Amino acid sequence: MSKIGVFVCHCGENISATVDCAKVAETAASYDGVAFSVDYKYMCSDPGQNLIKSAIKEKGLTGVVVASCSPRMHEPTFRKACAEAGLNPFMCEMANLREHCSWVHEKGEATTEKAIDLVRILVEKVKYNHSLNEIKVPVTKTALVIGGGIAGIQASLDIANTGHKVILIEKDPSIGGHMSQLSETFPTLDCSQCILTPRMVEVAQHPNITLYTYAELESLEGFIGNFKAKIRRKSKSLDEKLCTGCGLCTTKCPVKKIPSEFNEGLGKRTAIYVPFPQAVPNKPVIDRKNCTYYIKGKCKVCEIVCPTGAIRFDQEDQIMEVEIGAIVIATGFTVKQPDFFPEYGYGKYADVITGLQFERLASASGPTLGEIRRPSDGKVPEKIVFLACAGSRDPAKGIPYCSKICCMYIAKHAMLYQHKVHGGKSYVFYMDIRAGGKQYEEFVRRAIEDDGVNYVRGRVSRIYEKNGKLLVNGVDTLLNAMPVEIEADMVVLATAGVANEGAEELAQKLHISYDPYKFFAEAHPKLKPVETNTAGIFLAGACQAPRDIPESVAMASGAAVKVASLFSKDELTREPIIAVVNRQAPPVYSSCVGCFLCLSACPYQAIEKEEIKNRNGEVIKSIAKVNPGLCQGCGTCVAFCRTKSIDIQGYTNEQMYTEVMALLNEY
Amino acid sequence: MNIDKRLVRKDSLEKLFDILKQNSKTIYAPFLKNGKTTFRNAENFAGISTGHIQTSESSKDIAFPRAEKILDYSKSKEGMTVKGIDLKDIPEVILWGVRPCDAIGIGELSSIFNWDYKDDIYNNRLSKVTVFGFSCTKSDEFCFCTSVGGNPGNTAGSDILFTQLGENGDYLAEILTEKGLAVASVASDLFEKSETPEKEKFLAQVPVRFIHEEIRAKLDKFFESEEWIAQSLRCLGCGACAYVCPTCACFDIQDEAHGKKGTRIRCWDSCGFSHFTLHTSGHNPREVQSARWRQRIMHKFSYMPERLSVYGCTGCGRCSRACPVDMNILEHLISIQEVTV
Amino acid sequence: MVDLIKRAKELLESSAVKVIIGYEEGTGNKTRAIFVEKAEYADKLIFDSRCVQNLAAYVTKKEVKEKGKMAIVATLPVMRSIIQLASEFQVSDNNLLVLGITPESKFIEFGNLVEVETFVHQYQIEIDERNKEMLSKLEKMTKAERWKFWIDELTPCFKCYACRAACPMCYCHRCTVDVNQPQWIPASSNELGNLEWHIMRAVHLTGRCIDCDACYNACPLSIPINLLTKKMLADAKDHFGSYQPSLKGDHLMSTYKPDDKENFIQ
Amino acid sequence: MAEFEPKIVAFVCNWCTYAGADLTGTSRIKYATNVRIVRFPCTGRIDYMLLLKAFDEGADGIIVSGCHPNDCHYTSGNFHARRRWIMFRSLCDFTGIDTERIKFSWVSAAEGAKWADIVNATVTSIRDLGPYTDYKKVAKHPEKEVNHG
Repeated sequence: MSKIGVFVCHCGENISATVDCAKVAETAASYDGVAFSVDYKYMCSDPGQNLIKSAIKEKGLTGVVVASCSPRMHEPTFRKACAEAGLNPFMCEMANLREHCSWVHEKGEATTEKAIDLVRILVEKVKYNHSLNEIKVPVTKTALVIGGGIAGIQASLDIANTGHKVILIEKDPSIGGHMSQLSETFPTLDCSQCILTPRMVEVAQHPNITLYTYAELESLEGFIGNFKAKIRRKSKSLDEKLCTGCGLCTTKCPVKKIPSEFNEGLGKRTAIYVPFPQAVPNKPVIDRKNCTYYIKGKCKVCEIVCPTGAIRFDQEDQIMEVEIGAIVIATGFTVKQPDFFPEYGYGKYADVITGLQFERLASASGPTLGEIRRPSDGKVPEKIVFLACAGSRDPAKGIPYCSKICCMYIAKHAMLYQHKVHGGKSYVFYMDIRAGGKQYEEFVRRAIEDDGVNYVRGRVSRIYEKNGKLLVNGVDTLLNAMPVEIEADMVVLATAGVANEGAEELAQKLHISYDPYKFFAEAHPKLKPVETNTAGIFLAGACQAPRDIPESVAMASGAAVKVASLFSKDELTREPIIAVVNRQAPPVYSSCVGCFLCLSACPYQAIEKEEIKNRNGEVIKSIAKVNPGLCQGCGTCVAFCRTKSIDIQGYTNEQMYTEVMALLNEY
Repeated sequence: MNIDKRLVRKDSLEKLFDILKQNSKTIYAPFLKNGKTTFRNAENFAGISTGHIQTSESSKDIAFPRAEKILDYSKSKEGMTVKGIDLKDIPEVILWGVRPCDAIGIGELSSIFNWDYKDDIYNNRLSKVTVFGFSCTKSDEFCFCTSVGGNPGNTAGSDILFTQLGENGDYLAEILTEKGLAVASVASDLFEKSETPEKEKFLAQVPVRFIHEEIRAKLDKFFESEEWIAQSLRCLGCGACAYVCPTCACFDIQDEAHGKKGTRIRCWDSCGFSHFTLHTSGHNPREVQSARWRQRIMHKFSYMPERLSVYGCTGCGRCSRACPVDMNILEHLISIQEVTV
Repeated sequence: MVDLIKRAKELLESSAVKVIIGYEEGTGNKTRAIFVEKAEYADKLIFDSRCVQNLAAYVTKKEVKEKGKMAIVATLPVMRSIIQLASEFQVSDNNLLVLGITPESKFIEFGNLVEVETFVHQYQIEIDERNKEMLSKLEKMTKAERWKFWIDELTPCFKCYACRAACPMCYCHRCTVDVNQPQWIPASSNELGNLEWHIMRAVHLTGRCIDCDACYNACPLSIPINLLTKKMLADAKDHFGSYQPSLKGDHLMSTYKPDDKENFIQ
Repeated sequence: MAEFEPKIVAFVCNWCTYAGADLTGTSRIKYATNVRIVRFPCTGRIDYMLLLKAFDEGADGIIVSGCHPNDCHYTSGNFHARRRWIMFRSLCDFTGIDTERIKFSWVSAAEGAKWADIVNATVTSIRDLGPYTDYKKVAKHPEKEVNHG
């Protein structure tokens, strides 16, 4: 005979304002099997929880229904309270009177009626609850970090420094990411390379970090603490052990006219190449799409000149499988591509470039060795125009969001221009200046006040070329929309930051969700900014939304801590909400007939075959068996088991059936 | 009472039907659907099946419904309240077009429902039924009523027995009981007093196929016979035979709950089902189909005659016609008779 | 069937198989299943157009299986059932040999189930014209008319479960209707109990039914319950492409395609 | 019909639609009171028989809702569910069960407003359809009347 306790919470006024909590408690008290029923101002408060605990002890409750907020909010709280009072935590259910009732309905009969129904459903359900024990699963204390930009580097180092193993994979030949392309960094104007490269080297040398560049995630299975990842190591056509990185091959390679990705197409590279001088690892790869040997079948100059014979033309992609316990995704972002701005003539006019390209021009290691020269004729531009929000905050372009970093880097670009080109004139067209952040606003003021950058508040409608000049047409909204036309030598577009190509595919490989712009979704916008909704997978940096360096680094460290705390335990406990196959006394053993449709349906390969043998060891029947480590408790198997032999704890057939009955019948 | 023989003109049957309806009698009669004849509430005379040798379903449903409520219950904190059905609500019914092998079955069914415990619900239902029997003028190879104490013109179980006197002929009506008389008197002028021929020569010829006593005697020593396995290997264990049988009386008690309220019902059950004797423990005393088939035959041809001194089978042959895998009871009985133990 | 009988005798004499499931002459001009365990009885084996019972229903029957390796006289529908059963791990080459009968009534023996599958896959499962018409007739009805049609058809059902017993795919030891905690299907054979039993049956057979009509042929009241499974079969074809039982076990209803099309989810 | 208030049962998954309905709450979006949510771990767990049970017990309408394709917390539960719904819905329709009374939808954890819309739309359409008398009649448990077979 069940003794159920019902605890109706007012949540201050949040519930009681529209629901007659006293009536709910009263009605619940009249139900068969309800031994105690009460309403109270704050059930989650200490006195509230004590109310529950003492009722459990005094009335000897066999089940508890807390009617308050969403179980997604306080289920752990109340389960813990029950456990502390000696009641199995899984004998506690929550009726969602706040999010699903009081907050969405007006005060009145109907609202209270609904609240009563919601409580009744769970009173009847909890009668069929069973005591469950948490499942313990071992943790593989190795982390996989995907992406070798500053976020990935930071996360790897932080995790490695807690004494745990890290596998860092980077799709490009070198780690460093976008930060390695930057010239100076706001708001301090210190050189990006100078602060980044030491970290890159540290990664390469760290005993706890295994670095695989030119590598991508192939597939992922398993679950928190126990992932199995397949990693594709793309062929570098090189034996890295033999290669000393002398660079002879890259100087001798006959194919020299390939636009350099690192220089955003402003410089050239060879077919066998190291992306940039400080690359880590500082060893070349052969770009097979452009290598004469792979195209024409002859050349092999690099092989001939290589003093250590490290070139391997026949090398193939390698798939390796690694076991890991947690994953940090730090795959970063990219910027909107040329064709996106026909009205700005990007791609049409050589001297209309992106912010990232300007970084390369301004960079001492860049194609112009840091001199601002325009791509078309190498002349130093006397007039330069920067356009903020090129794509960003433009619903028409499908990017309603703010790319966040542009306001700051534009100010930086203008400033760098003014420092490098004396007497040059720079203009910035902007919608608003968003300079939130330590020393950010001051930085922008400096650009305007000290360096005399002209800020024009308005958008540019179009850019076209006229006798060697770029005519920039816009308006100045501060001078009541007066048309403005500037004859510029060069235009820099602060193009919107967008999710990487293939972000969607990666998300699906990782079973994590993503937002409408393909940025990966955090588990909670405020409280779980670095978690994904898949346990054990975390986010760092611009793969979640456009981020500047300090934010990316902070996020990376945050993710690292999450990983470290996960690795701080040898075992992790999981909710026992998993499927089980019934067992019965011989000669039946189980009602399962072993059709194994569940096996083909299970998303986690959690169904195994169990052979039931008689005394003589002969197999009588083979039935399904659930691997509790792999089962995640979705219940897809349960819904179509014809013999109703497989069931899922916490959502059993009897429980769900009873809920429906309780919902529609009098009690 | 002594049998009152009357003549009912062929075209008077419909008049009779209509008059009874006018007197707001409920009439159940056989109708043809999907090539099968089953009893249902007859609104009008047209469409009542006559051509059939035997209805696909027996008429036992009337006194022993496939699913009937026996009580309502409702739970509360105070406990349980139970309300049985009100027997007064059971309506009067005329069962029209019953073959003698069904009519006689009513007696065999009653003997089970009144063996030790007297089943009020069943008895009440039966008491409200007036049976219009119709003698058989046709038979087929599955019929064997004459081997189990019946015959095509048997009056047992009928309140009035109609026998058609030749193709498209008029009917001889034998008013056999007070009940029959009461109903007949509603339309007394349709039951003409006039010279009626003997019905025998108009009845179907059903040869005697086996000696019931011999079978019964044989079965006493037959329990362990291999024959059961040989016979039942092709049996699929469905309940068709039991559900069309006029004498099968097995039922299962089920509660259908709807919140705190619920209904207790009894539903037909069949000894052919593998779960029929399944224990909660998982043990099943009749684990294989041969044991279940044996039970069916033993019960009808040994246990019932022994304990209730009735035949457990009316020879209607329905089970043989209904069986999807040709478990022909007559064939099996004969082979039992022939097999030497 | 001379060669069938000849082969049957060889198989039994060499005790390559212990029992042969075939057809014999029955009563009332019906044929029925026979289980031949001795060569001398093999002569009873027959095959003609009356042999429509799906014998595959026997290969999962305890009493038959226990006799040892089985051989089964299998028409096309029976072979399809066997393949489906194999994909559900109910039979295998170890315990079953297929003595096929081609649609042209020719005897053809198969070395293993893979060969059977290959043979079966030469033929699409086609719903016969009469039932096709019946389906489209029903589809043309209004919802209310269909409701009435089915209530009228299903109400006579007294749940003898002959449809279930005759179906090779209904080999479960505990059918959902036998479960009473909770009572998924009302025990009563009343309008509701019957409707839900037959809906459940159709759902459980979706993607597994190979349209042999065993259920319909077995029904003592000839209720056209096979229309339900036929509808599912037709729909499965429309939605997910032509459908064939296969040893790969890529079951229609336990697998999915990310681009499965529907037009009703908001 | 004016005073007819439909009873509607919602079968939703825990990760998307239940969370979405939470968001409706936190956003204080008001909607009709007729719907009661039954929480499942995943749409893949929702047993089609439960939908029929809801009608048995007197529901006038049903909402079934879960994660959008590709967003399933369990990666593919909703894909399995979708395939089953396609077949089950067509079978119901074929037997004359009123599929207009079963609303299927994808509501993500971010679509609080959509949840409110789905609920309101369903309530309105069921109100127009009226009580589901056809099914109620059949489900009236005939043994209650002392009837003949």
